[in-house]
Amino acid sequence: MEIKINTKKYIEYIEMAAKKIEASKDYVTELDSITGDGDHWVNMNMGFEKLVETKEELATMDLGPLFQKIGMLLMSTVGGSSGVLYGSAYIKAAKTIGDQKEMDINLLCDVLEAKVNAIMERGNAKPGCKTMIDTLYPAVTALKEALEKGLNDYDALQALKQAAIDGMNSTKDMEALKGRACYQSNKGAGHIDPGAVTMCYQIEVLVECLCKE
Amino acid sequence: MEIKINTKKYIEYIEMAAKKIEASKDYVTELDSITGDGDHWVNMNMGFEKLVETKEELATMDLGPLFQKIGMLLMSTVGGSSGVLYGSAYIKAAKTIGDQKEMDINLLCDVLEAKVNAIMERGNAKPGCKTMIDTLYPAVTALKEALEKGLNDYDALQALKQAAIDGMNSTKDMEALKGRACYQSNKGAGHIDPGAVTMCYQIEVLVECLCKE
Amino acid sequence: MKKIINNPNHVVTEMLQGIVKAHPELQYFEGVEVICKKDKKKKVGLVSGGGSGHEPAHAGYVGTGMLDAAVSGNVFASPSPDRVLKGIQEANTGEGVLLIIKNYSGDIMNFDMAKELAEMEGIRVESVVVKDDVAVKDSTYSTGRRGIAGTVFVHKLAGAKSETGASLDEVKRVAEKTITNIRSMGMAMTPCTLPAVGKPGFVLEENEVEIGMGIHGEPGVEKTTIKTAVELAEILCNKILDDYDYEGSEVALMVNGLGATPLMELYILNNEVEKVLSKHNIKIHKTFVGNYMTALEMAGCSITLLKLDDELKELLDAPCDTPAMKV
Amino acid sequence: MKKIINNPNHVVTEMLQGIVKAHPELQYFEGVEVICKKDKKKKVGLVSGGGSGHEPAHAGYVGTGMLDAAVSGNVFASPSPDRVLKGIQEANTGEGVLLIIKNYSGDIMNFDMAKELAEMEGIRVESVVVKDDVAVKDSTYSTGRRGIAGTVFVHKLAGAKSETGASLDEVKRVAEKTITNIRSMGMAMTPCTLPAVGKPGFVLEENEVEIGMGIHGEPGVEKTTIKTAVELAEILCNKILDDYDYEGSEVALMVNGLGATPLMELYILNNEVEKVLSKHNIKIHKTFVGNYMTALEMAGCSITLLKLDDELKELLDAPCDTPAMKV
Ligand SMILES: Nc1ncnc2c1ncn2[C@@H]1O[C@H](COP(=O)(O)OP(=O)(O)O)[C@@H](O)[C@H]1O
Ligand SMILES: Nc1ncnc2c1ncn2[C@@H]1O[C@H](COP(=O)(O)OP(=O)(O)O)[C@@H](O)[C@H]1O
Ligand SMILES: [Mg+2]
Ligand SMILES: [Mg+2]
Ligand SMILES: [Mg+2]
Ligand SMILES: [Mg+2]
Repeated sequence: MEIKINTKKYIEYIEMAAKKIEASKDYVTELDSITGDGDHWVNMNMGFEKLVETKEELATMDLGPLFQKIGMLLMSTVGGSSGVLYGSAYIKAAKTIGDQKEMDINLLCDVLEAKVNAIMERGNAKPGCKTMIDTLYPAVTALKEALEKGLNDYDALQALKQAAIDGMNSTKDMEALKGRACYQSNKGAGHIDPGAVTMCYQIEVLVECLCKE
Repeated sequence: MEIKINTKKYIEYIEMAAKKIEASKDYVTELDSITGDGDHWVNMNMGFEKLVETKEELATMDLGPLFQKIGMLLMSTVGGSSGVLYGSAYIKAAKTIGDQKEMDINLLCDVLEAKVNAIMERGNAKPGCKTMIDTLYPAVTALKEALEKGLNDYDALQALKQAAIDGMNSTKDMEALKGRACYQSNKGAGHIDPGAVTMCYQIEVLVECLCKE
Repeated sequence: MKKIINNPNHVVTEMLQGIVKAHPELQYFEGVEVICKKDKKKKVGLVSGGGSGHEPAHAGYVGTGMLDAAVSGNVFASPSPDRVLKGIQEANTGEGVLLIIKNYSGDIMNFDMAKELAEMEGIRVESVVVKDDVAVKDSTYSTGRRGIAGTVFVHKLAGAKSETGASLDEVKRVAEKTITNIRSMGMAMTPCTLPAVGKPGFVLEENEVEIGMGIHGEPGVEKTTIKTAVELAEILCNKILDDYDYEGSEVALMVNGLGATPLMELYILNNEVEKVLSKHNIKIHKTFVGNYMTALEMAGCSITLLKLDDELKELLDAPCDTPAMKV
Repeated sequence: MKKIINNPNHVVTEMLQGIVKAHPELQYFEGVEVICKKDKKKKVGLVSGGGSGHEPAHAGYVGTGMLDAAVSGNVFASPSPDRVLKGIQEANTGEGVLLIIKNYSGDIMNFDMAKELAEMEGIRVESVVVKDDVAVKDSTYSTGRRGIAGTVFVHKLAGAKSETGASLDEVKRVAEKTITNIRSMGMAMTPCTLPAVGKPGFVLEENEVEIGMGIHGEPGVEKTTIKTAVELAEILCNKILDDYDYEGSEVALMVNGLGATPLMELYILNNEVEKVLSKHNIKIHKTFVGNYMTALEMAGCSITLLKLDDELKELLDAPCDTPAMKV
């Protein structure tokens, strides 16, 4: 299997991710209520709803402009912290894509790396701060290693996914240094970070979408 | 029995009245809570406490200036509606007394009449408005009639007292036209007016004080 | 009771001490609880006051272009005549004094008596009585309508007139004309607690509001379930418009909070009130949104309309500089 | 939930509509939720903003001598970069724009991104971050101190500086100097309810208060029983004085209400705060008592001290004319 992601495929992924997020309402809201201000699911869900609503327009775009547009839409629709973080991530990734019309696994890896770098820069945060970064950073690292090792696309994607899941779970015992959870007396320790969860869902769905045929 | 009221006697009465009012806390407060704003007992009690505190100074005064002083003290200490009503009553009564050093029953009758007139004028109210006037007005009328009929002082004072009690009770079924009770949806009907009660106590105590030797 | 206070019996004095510390241009006479301007100009003096608990009324309206002195009673209790007399004395610069009284029988009796005492001292005193609350039936028979937030407009316009050097009669005429043109209607969502009592004076259920409740918690016209801002604006405005003809006229509008209602809600209400008024072809010349006449920590609001003519408009727009209103 | 609102999801838009109706000198850009001055003067533009629910912050500080534009997010949620960008565009008259940001990571990220977007359009943008809340440990490691009521002083002083025609660097210098000299400390007595959530975000018991709680209900330093005004003034002031040396200096003081606390209580608190400060030989140059930076309908307060030198004093005293602050 060798993956190829074009605009059509990416929009397919977006629709799947929107469904996954929609279904996670209670769990994600509860996590953000415990550690933050309870709006993370609402924010993310609004963003993905907006993307789905805009899909006709998105379908006409090349991959680079598509990412740019998704970034702008998420930024303004999601709002709060995660809006600007996802916005920055997609906009930076758009630059990485440039005018290429398709992504292979190597470009996907570069895109994900651009995203995590953008998030870290924008959020002035790094792994270990109990954020979405703790999902994405190890996931990207695992993908890079898999590609260096010469794993095939399928196995490389499975490595990406597994590292994301592990990363998400690793936030449970962390104390928050960024985001609203850092004002809690226990800094959110004992609860998984909601942003790490929704990030993980997106990666899981992406892998699922790419591996399904 | 023929009564004579001088400064000493009136201060004796004030002290008795202060005790009577002090003891009526719960009942009077409850009445004003139902029909008004609940402060009538606090107001009256503060006023009479103040008079008792000032008794050394009051004892040095002639009857006219004594009434004037009591009026000023009640006015500024009692506050609210009843403060200015009692203040006006005593100040008007002081004029009636002038420089006389003693009151007999006829002068007492004039003094009480001056008081009720002052209250009606100040409050722009008359009998039937569900106020302290409904105690004092019929009481004064009864005293006047008793004196016209030539009753002795004792019997005349008893008539005064009985009319005050009846007057007080008559406020129970009245609808308030003046005072805070008139904002109640039922205009306070079904409850005795607190101002009528404390007025009645003062008359009862006065009669008791005058009749006791 | 959760209040930032010390002794419940000292709230008025300590509050007034706190006011003059924040506003050194004002002077405080402790004991008689009078706040007045330090800087006195020869003009007709304006005095208002009443029970405390309605902050910023009334001390917050002392300053250039509004009141010369404010007299405070205890919480929700009329100030006694000797206090009002002190206010009159301080406000008097020889041109006479106008008393602006809210229509509560306690206030009227105490202010009237103070007027007599002042007149005995040779001070010329006139008075006007504000009765803007359309929740209560007007009546010459009983005490009648209460004075509520509209009183602030009377302070403003009479104050502006007095600032022009007008005579006592002229200032009184303006105050009376203003009063004639004012109507207010309010609504409460939560009760309030007198500091000395320590528990709420009445109860409103979880989803209940009381239309027409007075600023001391006096009963209103109807208890009902919580309404939307759209509905509330209509209920309150219509009650006002039914009582007085504002159709097609130009008005000053006040959307007043009772103390615990946040500005966000008052602005949302203002947005709806404007729509109702424009449906009635009423032009809003100036809008005041904020806590102008409160009832301790009650949540709720009132709406006040003042019909303007050229004279009143000019006086409304004239500058004033007080702690709670600056134009 | 008893609130004067319509649809909980429309509160911000309807509130801003209500604001421009009351203040026709302001302009509202719906959708991007920006309020700015209609009348623009060539000068450094000042932009602030953040989540809604802190009214009068921030739209209430738009006007001469303070902000040029205010950007609103949803209730307690940072505005997105495109909104902030619009604020920057409106505030820009060619002299550059200063962003005044409260130290919340969401605000910082969104304002920073907007800054980059504006710079791509050739607008010169600088920013300062207010972190005055001594309830939180200062830290370069984590997000650190929150920005609360002291922000209003930054609006005031930077606004006054910009009004003089100073350069962007000069205005930024003044803003930073002001920030360095500000400390605040707050206390909450009741929770607040996000309109879209419909029930309070946390619970305080009958006699419980929380010292140091943030303006979004973030946990404070201690839950304790209700204190007297004397005790509260000491607790809050001492926390500030322990953090920064105000001894013997001249200050501006703000006694801020969180939304549901009546002026009476704020003035009583002010009375006690003045006593504490004078014990520390601190001279109060100017006092502001009122609801300046709120948290929906929370009851509670905060105290802010700003150490003044001659430059800051002159800027504090300079005239300003905005809906919520007039000097
Ligand atoms: N500085 C940051 N860097 C990276 N991620 C962050 C940062 N701050 C917050 N986050 C992420 O954002 C999530 C919260 O997003 P959301 O609830 O939508 O925004 P807000 O915190 O403004 O309410 C957190 O769970 C965390 O994963
Ligand atoms: N206009 C009036 N004329 C005569 N008596 C009045 C009038 N208004 C009130 N009162 C009397 O005063 C009493 C209430 O006094 P109080 O509670 O001390 O004052 P307030 O009503 O100001 O709280 C009423 O019960 C009534 O008897
Ligand atoms: Mg959140
Ligand atoms: Mg009473
Ligand atoms: Mg009373
Ligand atoms: Mg949020």
